[in-house]
Amino acid sequence: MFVILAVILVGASLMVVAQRNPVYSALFLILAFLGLAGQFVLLQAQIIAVLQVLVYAGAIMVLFLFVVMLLNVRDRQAPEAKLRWQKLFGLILTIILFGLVAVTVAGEVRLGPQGEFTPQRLAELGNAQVFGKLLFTDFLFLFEATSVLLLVAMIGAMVLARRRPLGASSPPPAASSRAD
Amino acid sequence: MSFTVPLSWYLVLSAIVFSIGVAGVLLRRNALVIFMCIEIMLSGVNLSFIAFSRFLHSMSGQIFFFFVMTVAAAEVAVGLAIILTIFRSRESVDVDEVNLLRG
Amino acid sequence: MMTDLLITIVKILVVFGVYLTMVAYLSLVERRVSAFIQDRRGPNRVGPFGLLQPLADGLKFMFKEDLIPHYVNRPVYLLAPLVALVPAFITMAVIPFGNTLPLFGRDIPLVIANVNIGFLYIFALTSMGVYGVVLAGWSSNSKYSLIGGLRASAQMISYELSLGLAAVGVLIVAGSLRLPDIVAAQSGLRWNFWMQPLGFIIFLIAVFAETNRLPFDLPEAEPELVGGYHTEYSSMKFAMFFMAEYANMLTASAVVVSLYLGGWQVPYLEQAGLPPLLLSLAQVLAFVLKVGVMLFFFVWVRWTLPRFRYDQLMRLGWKITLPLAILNIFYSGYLVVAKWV
Amino acid sequence: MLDLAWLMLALPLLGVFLNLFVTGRMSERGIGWLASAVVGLALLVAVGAFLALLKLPPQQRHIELNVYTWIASGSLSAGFGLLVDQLSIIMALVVTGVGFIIHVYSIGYMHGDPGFRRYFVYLNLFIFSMLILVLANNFLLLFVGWEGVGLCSYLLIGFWYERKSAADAGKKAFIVNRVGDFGFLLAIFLIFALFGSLDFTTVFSKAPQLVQSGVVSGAAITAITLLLFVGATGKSAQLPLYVWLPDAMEGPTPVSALIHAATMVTAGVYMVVRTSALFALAPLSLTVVAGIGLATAFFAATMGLVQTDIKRVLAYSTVSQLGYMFLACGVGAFTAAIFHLMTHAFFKSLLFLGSGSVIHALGGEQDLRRMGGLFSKLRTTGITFWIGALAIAGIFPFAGFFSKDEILWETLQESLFLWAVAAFTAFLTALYMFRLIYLTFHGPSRVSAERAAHIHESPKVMTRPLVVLAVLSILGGFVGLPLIQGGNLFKSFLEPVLARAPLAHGAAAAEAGHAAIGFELFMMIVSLAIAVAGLVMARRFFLQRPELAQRAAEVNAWLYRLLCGKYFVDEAYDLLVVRPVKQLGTILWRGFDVLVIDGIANGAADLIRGASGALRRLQTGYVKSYAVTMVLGAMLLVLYFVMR
Repeated sequence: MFVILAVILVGASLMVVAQRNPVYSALFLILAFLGLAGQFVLLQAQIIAVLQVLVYAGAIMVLFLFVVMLLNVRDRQAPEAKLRWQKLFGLILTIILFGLVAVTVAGEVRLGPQGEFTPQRLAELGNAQVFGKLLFTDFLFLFEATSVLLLVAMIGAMVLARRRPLGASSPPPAASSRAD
Repeated sequence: MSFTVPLSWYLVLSAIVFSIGVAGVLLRRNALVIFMCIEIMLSGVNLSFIAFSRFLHSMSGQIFFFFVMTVAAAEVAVGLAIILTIFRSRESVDVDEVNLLRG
Repeated sequence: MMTDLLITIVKILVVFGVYLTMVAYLSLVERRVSAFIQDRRGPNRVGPFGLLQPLADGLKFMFKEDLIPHYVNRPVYLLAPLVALVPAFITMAVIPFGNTLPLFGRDIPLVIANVNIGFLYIFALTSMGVYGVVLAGWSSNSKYSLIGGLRASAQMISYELSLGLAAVGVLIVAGSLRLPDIVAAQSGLRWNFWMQPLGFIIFLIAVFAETNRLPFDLPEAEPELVGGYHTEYSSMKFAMFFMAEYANMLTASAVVVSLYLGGWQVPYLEQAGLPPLLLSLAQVLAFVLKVGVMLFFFVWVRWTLPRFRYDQLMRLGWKITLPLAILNIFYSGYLVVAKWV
Repeated sequence: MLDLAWLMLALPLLGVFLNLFVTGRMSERGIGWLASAVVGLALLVAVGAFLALLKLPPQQRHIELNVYTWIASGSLSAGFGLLVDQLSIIMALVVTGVGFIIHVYSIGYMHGDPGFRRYFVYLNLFIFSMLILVLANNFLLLFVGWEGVGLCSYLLIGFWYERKSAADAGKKAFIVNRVGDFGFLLAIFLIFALFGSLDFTTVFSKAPQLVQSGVVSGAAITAITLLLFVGATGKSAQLPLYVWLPDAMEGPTPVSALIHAATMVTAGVYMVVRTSALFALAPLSLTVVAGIGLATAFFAATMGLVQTDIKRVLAYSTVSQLGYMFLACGVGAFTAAIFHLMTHAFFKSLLFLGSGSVIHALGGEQDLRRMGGLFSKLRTTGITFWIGALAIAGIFPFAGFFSKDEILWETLQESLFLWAVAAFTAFLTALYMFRLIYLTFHGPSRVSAERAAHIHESPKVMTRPLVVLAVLSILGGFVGLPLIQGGNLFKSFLEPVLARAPLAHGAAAAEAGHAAIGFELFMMIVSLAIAVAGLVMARRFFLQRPELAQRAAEVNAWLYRLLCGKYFVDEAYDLLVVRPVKQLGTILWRGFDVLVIDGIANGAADLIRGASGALRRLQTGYVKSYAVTMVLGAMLLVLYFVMR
């Protein structure tokens, strides 16, 4: 199962990069997100999986698609020479980075001290319950901070996207409030 | 479900996804796609968060995912608004054509 | 282990079968009801009372020529109807259509998957549902379709917020994300319909918007957009969109029934002293009946109310239902604190 | 009330800020009265503190308020602390009292000036700084106030900065003061090095023991006190640094009265008295102080004799009187110095304000040769001016008589020669003061015709302060009655502050004084006679037979020229100090500044420009480049973790 999902994830991610048409990129990105959500289920983080689908695939990507369709742009042909150099460079960089990261993580991983939430315990309490409780106790301040962040982002997006200075109604940036 | 997949697999997968995102950011010129690739990078990181959360028996990773997600949402909202404005003024979302900040 | 799997498979098959049948006949119901409302007869030739009409429609759709315009974006064009249909179907998996069914010495829970976050599961899938419409609109490469798709995405995102926030009230009262728990919490007369009328109304409005039904059917508003996002679709693909709409209605009705109308609960039926099997079946029947009432309501509204204008739609969503939904959350919190539930 | 002493500081500061930021649209009257009101309130606080202090037994009249620790660095710790004792409260009373009167006067005097608000902001700031100076409980804070009043003085001298002479005078005052301040600073450093503290209480209580035990040599104390005195000569316009004061008359007249007569210039005296504990340990310094003071008093008096500018006469008179105060300090009569400081504040500010009134009446005329016969027209001014002149000349029973007589008496205890010179100076004082009076108010009018038409008495807001000051000039002396046992309230009030410094000759003088009351009485009559002699002579020379003065000037032509040229001190300074410094400056400018400093500065700029030009390339404006940079950075981080 892991392998299937991993293949979906990697393949879809690759397609995001490789596709010429941004709409396809977005679609493959949704697929990648779904694959990732599957991985999360495997990791027994159901709430995370659902959030992943709900927020990333459901909201963020809709926004993406919305904008992509609204703009409906095609890749223009640009000066190729520079581009090729750039691509080569970027590819090399990426490969090096991946190599480095892989070397770091693929080796023996020393796990730190284990926390209290063993899978059994988690299943007992319910993943969502534990998640919610932590969010509203230990991480309450951060939680409130993110709500402020979202508010700011919402207002910022409205201001930026507004066509006319005042009085014009523009499509509301919906997804930003989703994570509430 | 018995758990056999070791942590390092997840980490390698996470690294792969992250690197794909990086590659996308570096290779593509469409601002929208670059944005998507950033989301891919975040996903890669999220995967390792959740994996660690599972293997360390700690909820912190999942909480972190939540915050990453929130930030991503905010970022997308603002980012897309910016892209929209850029497109309106330039009829293009090619990042290589946007260089007003050139020193 | 094997039996469990078997039972699940049987459940899936039964539910799916009933579901598809209902979807099919829903189209008939709609036509009959609309005829009734408009004081005409409706389809009544095929079979008694026109009962075979859906079958005839299905056959007709299958044998029509599948026309794919050359200017469409083929892969996405083909994908879109499926994407529209599937989420509606699989949402049914978490809807409890009855309590446990004592059969062959076991108690079979009458829900396909009792996921501990079933509620969120529904929302995740609902949010996926929008893709079908959006993709169809975009891939058709036609201005009507595109506008329909854009409208759909904006509308569904907007109302999903109200939908979710209104339902939070239910969650607060039930204290669980499992749908069976939520249903169980509404025993007796404590339906959320009574407990939170405001939440119910908001939820209902949002559901109408999510299913693109009148008065929120702007994505396919015929007078403006020909057929909206499915303008370019024909034959079986059009049928899939058609089915998707009714499937969504059905699912939405089921969700509404589960969340607000007590699901399979019949007040005080447990005390009636019926044999367990009978009780269980009566409850399933109650559930189906409630869904039927909801569906009738859907149809009724469609043929009664006019369509919103786009800006009205947005204003309603963002400036009225959303604040009210938030208010409802406070109200629900008060309910819990005051120990009324 | 004593706990509220900080209010004295806070109120003027409040005035500064209010007038600086808030009262933007207020009328002149509003601004002026606000500024006056804050000083008036400060005066009330000072009076309250004074009364509260009186209630305490003499030994406890020493209150320190630590407002907050200002600097704490290593062993150096300077607090923002206030010291309220007999000395500082008297100074505070003088500052706020005279300050208040002059504020009120200024409302009339500065009427219509475009810089009205600025003027009052400066004035309030000055009061604030001056109060810091007198209330400070350590040397550093004292220095802050010291520099603060210097700044205000500079600002106010150059108040009419459009006039080159005013701007130059401001700069001159500032630069000359810097010389003194430098000495003062060195003294502070030395004090800190030797005593490890800058608090007055600590230093003064430690000093005698340390000197006795030989930890601190007497020479060091002498050095400190001499350096302190250098500071004092700068601020208080003593030889050789007096040159700035006459030029300072370019400022508005109330400023001259407040800063350059009553308060700031006496800061040097105050400082010497405050540090009397140190001076008492350094007899040599005392001698120097006495010598300088007397010399200043004498020379300034001679110069005042021939000045033709009404304010300059008063300026030289101020220098001369300050010399008296230092003379008193020098002979150990610190109380006499402060006493004279106080009475001088009254009558000299009266004289300045009176001269201001005259100038105001004549529409800006300051030249004595174009005055005369004004008494009938400026009655209030004339009478009060007379009172001031009688007071400064030392005629009984005006304030100046008591204080000056006390100084002369103490000087006589010290040395006959000093007394003789001081007495002759007193004669000169009377002479030039009455010369001033006769040339201004009496005799034939020499006022130009168009000015004569506009002569008018000043408004009440100006004359009332004159009256108040006149009353003070009359009565001010009676707090220090000589001869009668216990009559010298002033001395007995002030003495405890200085008691920590055992004054050998002071004590002896007191003994002697009580022993020979008859002698003291005789000496009083002598000094009175001297003053009257000056008066009579002035009357004869400048009122009755002006040609006599003319002839005297002709007979002693060289002396007259010398005096008129103010001993050519300014010219000498110009030759000896200013020109060489200028030349050095030119050399440095041409050679060092242009080549090295500018080279460094321009080089730095070039370097930055070059570097930024290179770095600018990094700022491509392309998102891609930034992304690549970030990836590179991430790689480096990962590399670091891999390698570790």
